[in-house]
Amino acid sequence: MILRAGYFLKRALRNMRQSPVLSLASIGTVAVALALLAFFAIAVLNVQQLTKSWGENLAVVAYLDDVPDEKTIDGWVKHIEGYPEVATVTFVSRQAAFERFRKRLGDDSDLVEGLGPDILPASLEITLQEDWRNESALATVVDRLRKDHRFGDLQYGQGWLEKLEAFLLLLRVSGSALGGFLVFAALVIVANTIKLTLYARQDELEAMTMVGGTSLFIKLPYLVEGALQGFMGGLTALGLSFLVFQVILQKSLGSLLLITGIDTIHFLPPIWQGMLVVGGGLIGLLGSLFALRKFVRFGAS
Amino acid sequence: MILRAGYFLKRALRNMRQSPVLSLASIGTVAVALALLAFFAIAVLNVQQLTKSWGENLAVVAYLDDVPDEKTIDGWVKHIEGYPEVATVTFVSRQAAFERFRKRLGDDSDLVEGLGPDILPASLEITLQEDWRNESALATVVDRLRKDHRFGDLQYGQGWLEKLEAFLLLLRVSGSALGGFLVFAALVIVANTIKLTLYARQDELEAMTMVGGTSLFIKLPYLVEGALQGFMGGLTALGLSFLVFQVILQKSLGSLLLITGIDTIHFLPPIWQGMLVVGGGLIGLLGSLFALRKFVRFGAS
Amino acid sequence: MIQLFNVCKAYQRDQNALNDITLNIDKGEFVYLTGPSGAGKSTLLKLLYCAERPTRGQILVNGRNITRFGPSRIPYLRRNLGIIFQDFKLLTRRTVYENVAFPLEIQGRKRFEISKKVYHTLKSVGLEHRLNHHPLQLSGGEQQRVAVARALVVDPLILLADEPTGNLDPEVTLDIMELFKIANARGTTIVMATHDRSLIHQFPRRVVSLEAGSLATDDLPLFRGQPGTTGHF
Amino acid sequence: MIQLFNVCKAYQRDQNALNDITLNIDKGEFVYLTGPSGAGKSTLLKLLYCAERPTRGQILVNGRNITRFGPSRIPYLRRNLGIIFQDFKLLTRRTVYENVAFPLEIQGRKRFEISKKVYHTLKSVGLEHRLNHHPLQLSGGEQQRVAVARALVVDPLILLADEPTGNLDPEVTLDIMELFKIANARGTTIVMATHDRSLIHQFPRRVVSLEAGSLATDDLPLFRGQPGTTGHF
Ligand SMILES: Nc1ncnc2c1ncn2[C@@H]1O[C@H](COP(=O)(O)OP(=O)(O)OP(=O)(O)O)[C@@H](O)[C@H]1O
Ligand SMILES: Nc1ncnc2c1ncn2[C@@H]1O[C@H](COP(=O)(O)OP(=O)(O)OP(=O)(O)O)[C@@H](O)[C@H]1O
Ligand SMILES: [Mg+2]
Ligand SMILES: [Mg+2]
Repeated sequence: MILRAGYFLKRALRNMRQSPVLSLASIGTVAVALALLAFFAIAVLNVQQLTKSWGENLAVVAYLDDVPDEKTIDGWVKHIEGYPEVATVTFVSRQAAFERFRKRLGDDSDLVEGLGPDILPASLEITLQEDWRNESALATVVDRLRKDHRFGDLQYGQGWLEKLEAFLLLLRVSGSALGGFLVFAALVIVANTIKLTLYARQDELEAMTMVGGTSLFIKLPYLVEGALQGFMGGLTALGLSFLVFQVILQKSLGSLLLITGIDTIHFLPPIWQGMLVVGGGLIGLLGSLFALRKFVRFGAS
Repeated sequence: MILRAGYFLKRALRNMRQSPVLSLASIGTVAVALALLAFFAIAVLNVQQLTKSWGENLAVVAYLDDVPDEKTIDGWVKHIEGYPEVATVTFVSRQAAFERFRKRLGDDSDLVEGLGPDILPASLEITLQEDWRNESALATVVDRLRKDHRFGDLQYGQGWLEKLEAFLLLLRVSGSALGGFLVFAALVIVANTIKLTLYARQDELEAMTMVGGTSLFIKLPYLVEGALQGFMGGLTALGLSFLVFQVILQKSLGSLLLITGIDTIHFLPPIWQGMLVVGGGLIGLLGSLFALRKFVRFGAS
Repeated sequence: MIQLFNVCKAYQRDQNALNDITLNIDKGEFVYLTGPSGAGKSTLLKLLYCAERPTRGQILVNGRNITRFGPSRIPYLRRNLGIIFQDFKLLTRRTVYENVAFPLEIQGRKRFEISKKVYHTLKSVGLEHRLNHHPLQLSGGEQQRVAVARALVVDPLILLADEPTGNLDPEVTLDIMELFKIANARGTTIVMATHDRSLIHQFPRRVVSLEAGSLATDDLPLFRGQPGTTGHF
Repeated sequence: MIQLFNVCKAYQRDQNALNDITLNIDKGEFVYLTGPSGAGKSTLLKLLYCAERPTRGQILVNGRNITRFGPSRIPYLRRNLGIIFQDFKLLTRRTVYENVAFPLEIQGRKRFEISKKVYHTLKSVGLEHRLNHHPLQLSGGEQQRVAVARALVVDPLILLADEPTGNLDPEVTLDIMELFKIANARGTTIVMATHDRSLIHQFPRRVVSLEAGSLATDDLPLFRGQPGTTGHF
């Protein structure tokens, strides 16, 4: 059987050449279904990137009632940076805080004119490491700081963090729901398409069972054909989505994207590209396998 | 021919009953493709709703250096409300402005403690009508107010508006690109599916041409069948997306949505629902029409 | 009724399936078409119902030159013909009744007229008890008789029968031949391809024989045994 | 070699296509199966290659009870059979060569052995010049001969032929019969359904005839004309 792998591959290729309409129809269907998946993946990926950069803003601010000398501050910074959850610690002086406040007020900044920089306290701004950006890690850090007594006045955006977490969860849940449905849809559509191509060939399948072909011998070329078609569909989808990415997303929408603050958008990483193509082949294989159950019968019902 | 519409409908229904595999395959494919479209439409619709509510915040603020008596203010409000672009005009007193400012500072609100409400000026807040929420209409209104001399100190979020506009345009462009591709994909897939069902029946089609059937007579039942299948696929898609909407989006994600600030999400409006079903029928009809060209031949090549 | 002038048909470049055939069949004639397997009998019939186009030459059917008929006129030609195909070409997803009724439905006949004619014709080929079966549920000979019934049900101007008795036993063959004779007596021109020599002996009629695509003999029954020329008319 | 015990087959409830058939065919026998159209000849053959199951009774082929054979054993049964189907069942998307080679490929024969055997067999049915044609490009008789070649190419233990000469002219029919006789002489058991009485006259062998699903006569050639009983053995 192993020696005859070439036979089944050759048969599969010949089958495809002999009925180009059927082959093109199923390749096209797989391609379109997978291209949709690819677009969706690109969107999810880039939104994730965006939310990740939002998450970087996640910080604890420790207000300092009195401003100690630089050496002491350096010591505190080092100490806090030693916490496992903490990524960076930045000292913000009274002056810097006042400047930032004025900027934040924007057009209303004339309101604080005449007030001195000493109305705002200095602070240490602490950001968390990527893996620890969640409510409970934040609570741990805040607790530890509070025990330290030196940092009484702690500010951390509870409500805001909760919102961000909920939003990310929403994105993830609805994203994987839609993605799952897309994969399912692609599978149903491809399996249907292959079922229909076999429907068109049921006379042939019947004739083969009648002259002594075993189930496996008859099915293998169609399985190989299904896998090949799926594979080609996957390749086409990859090419198609890359083209659309290049022409529409990068070129035409590039300037718009810049304005909205998203600086670059990324194409699928190589592993995902591979998965798309291999996944296409797999879908084709499963589709054929599923459809063949119905069509290879040996008479005697 | 008109009298025989019943004949063609009956034939189409009988065809579908006789090969349930084919019928279910194409109905299923149409349903899945259109359900994807429906989900997409729901997403677009709700994002639009969201951006619309953002747009409502779009306003011009005219600061009043002196606060005149109520009657004068009422006169001004009436006058500005007379501008064609303007939707609402609201007077914000010094007290109200200060309250709002304090809220806006949030956790930093202790910073303005001890300051009196007179540090902020009173203002008129002017929102624009939906059709006029764009940069140029805003410029017109601002110009006119400026000529009035009574309102010297005008504030309007130029940069922010530009960003919002770009974002909306981005949404609209990429949305219609993806939507267009989805419609195209659904059409390709459905046409392919119907082509394959006809491929499975080409012996039948040939036999019919051989005993004197005219092109129209042979094609009509298949056209009706395609339209019916598309129609049923559309109905299934509608049901499916409504179910998913109810169970997943409204129930499971409801609380998450509330947290992120989106209060309600909407299902497709009735007109879109109708379009989905009718569109399904149309896709089926076009798909058959397209596929039949290839399969109804009269020999003599 | 049927005239062929120097008709050639080549499916492939250098192989003529039919070679310079000139033939005249009058209205009401009954002509056997014989010849060894692969001689071109089915090809000749296919040319007459426009399933193939001649490579060269002209064909007139019922006074019309059908050589260049397009897809809009072919159906109307075929409605005047009763055709029995060598491979039957039945509609496998329809019942026997629906198969035989189909050519009448195409012509837009009234429902009750259709059912009467279909039943009558199926009875004449001995299949009135198989009305609601599907073709694949029938024996080979029964399928062939359905094909015969479908061709005869329209009272065709011309009957083109391609080995209509190949799957039938001798008794049923005689019944079918009787039906053909009745149709012939009513004015239907009949061209029947057959291998069955005993049939030709029992019902002697004009015999046109092909050999490797060329007209070999054309014998009227009166002159049987004495080879005629192509232009017997 | 083939034994049937009280075999019944009913496609539908109350209609028996075969009725209590008991029959014994020895190794190396040549048996004609006759009977009117719809008598049950094809059904009997279908039972022998497991395309249908008997409603009642037992069937032994080559000593094995095939009555309850499942999908895993049926292919191996069929490899020992050469089957000529009434409707040919050729693979329309493969060439003549590939069609005839297919049963050998299934058996996993060597490439050069396959090509030699296929060519030889196609030549014996007179189709060596049609090697690369597709079945739909052949005449009816040529298709039938491809089916014959495909059945004979495997040197089958048993040849089941369902009207293998229905589309053939008398000369080619004789050629095919010669091939059957050669195979028979080599030890192949042959069961051939046919309507062709002149053939039975020319090559007298045992004749089993069915009538409406029941065994009507079972005559050895020596006793022709004298109706035998079912149990001639
Ligand atoms: N579609 C086709 N393409 C190529 N060759 C063809 C085609 N159809 C028929 N032929 C060839 O043309 C020749 C004549 O075929 P035709 O079917 O007319 O023979 P026939 O006289 O009907 O034979 P039979 O008695 O076996 O039915 C044959 O050699 C056949 O192989
Ligand atoms: N799949 C089926 N379903 C129902 N009835 C069937 C089926 N196949 C055959 N029959 C019926 O069984 C009977 C015997 O059929 P069979 O094909 O065995 O006849 P046969 O002797 O081969 O006839 P022929 O000479 O016409 O080929 C026929 O009356 C036929 O209508
Ligand atoms: Mg022929
Ligand atoms: Mg039979």
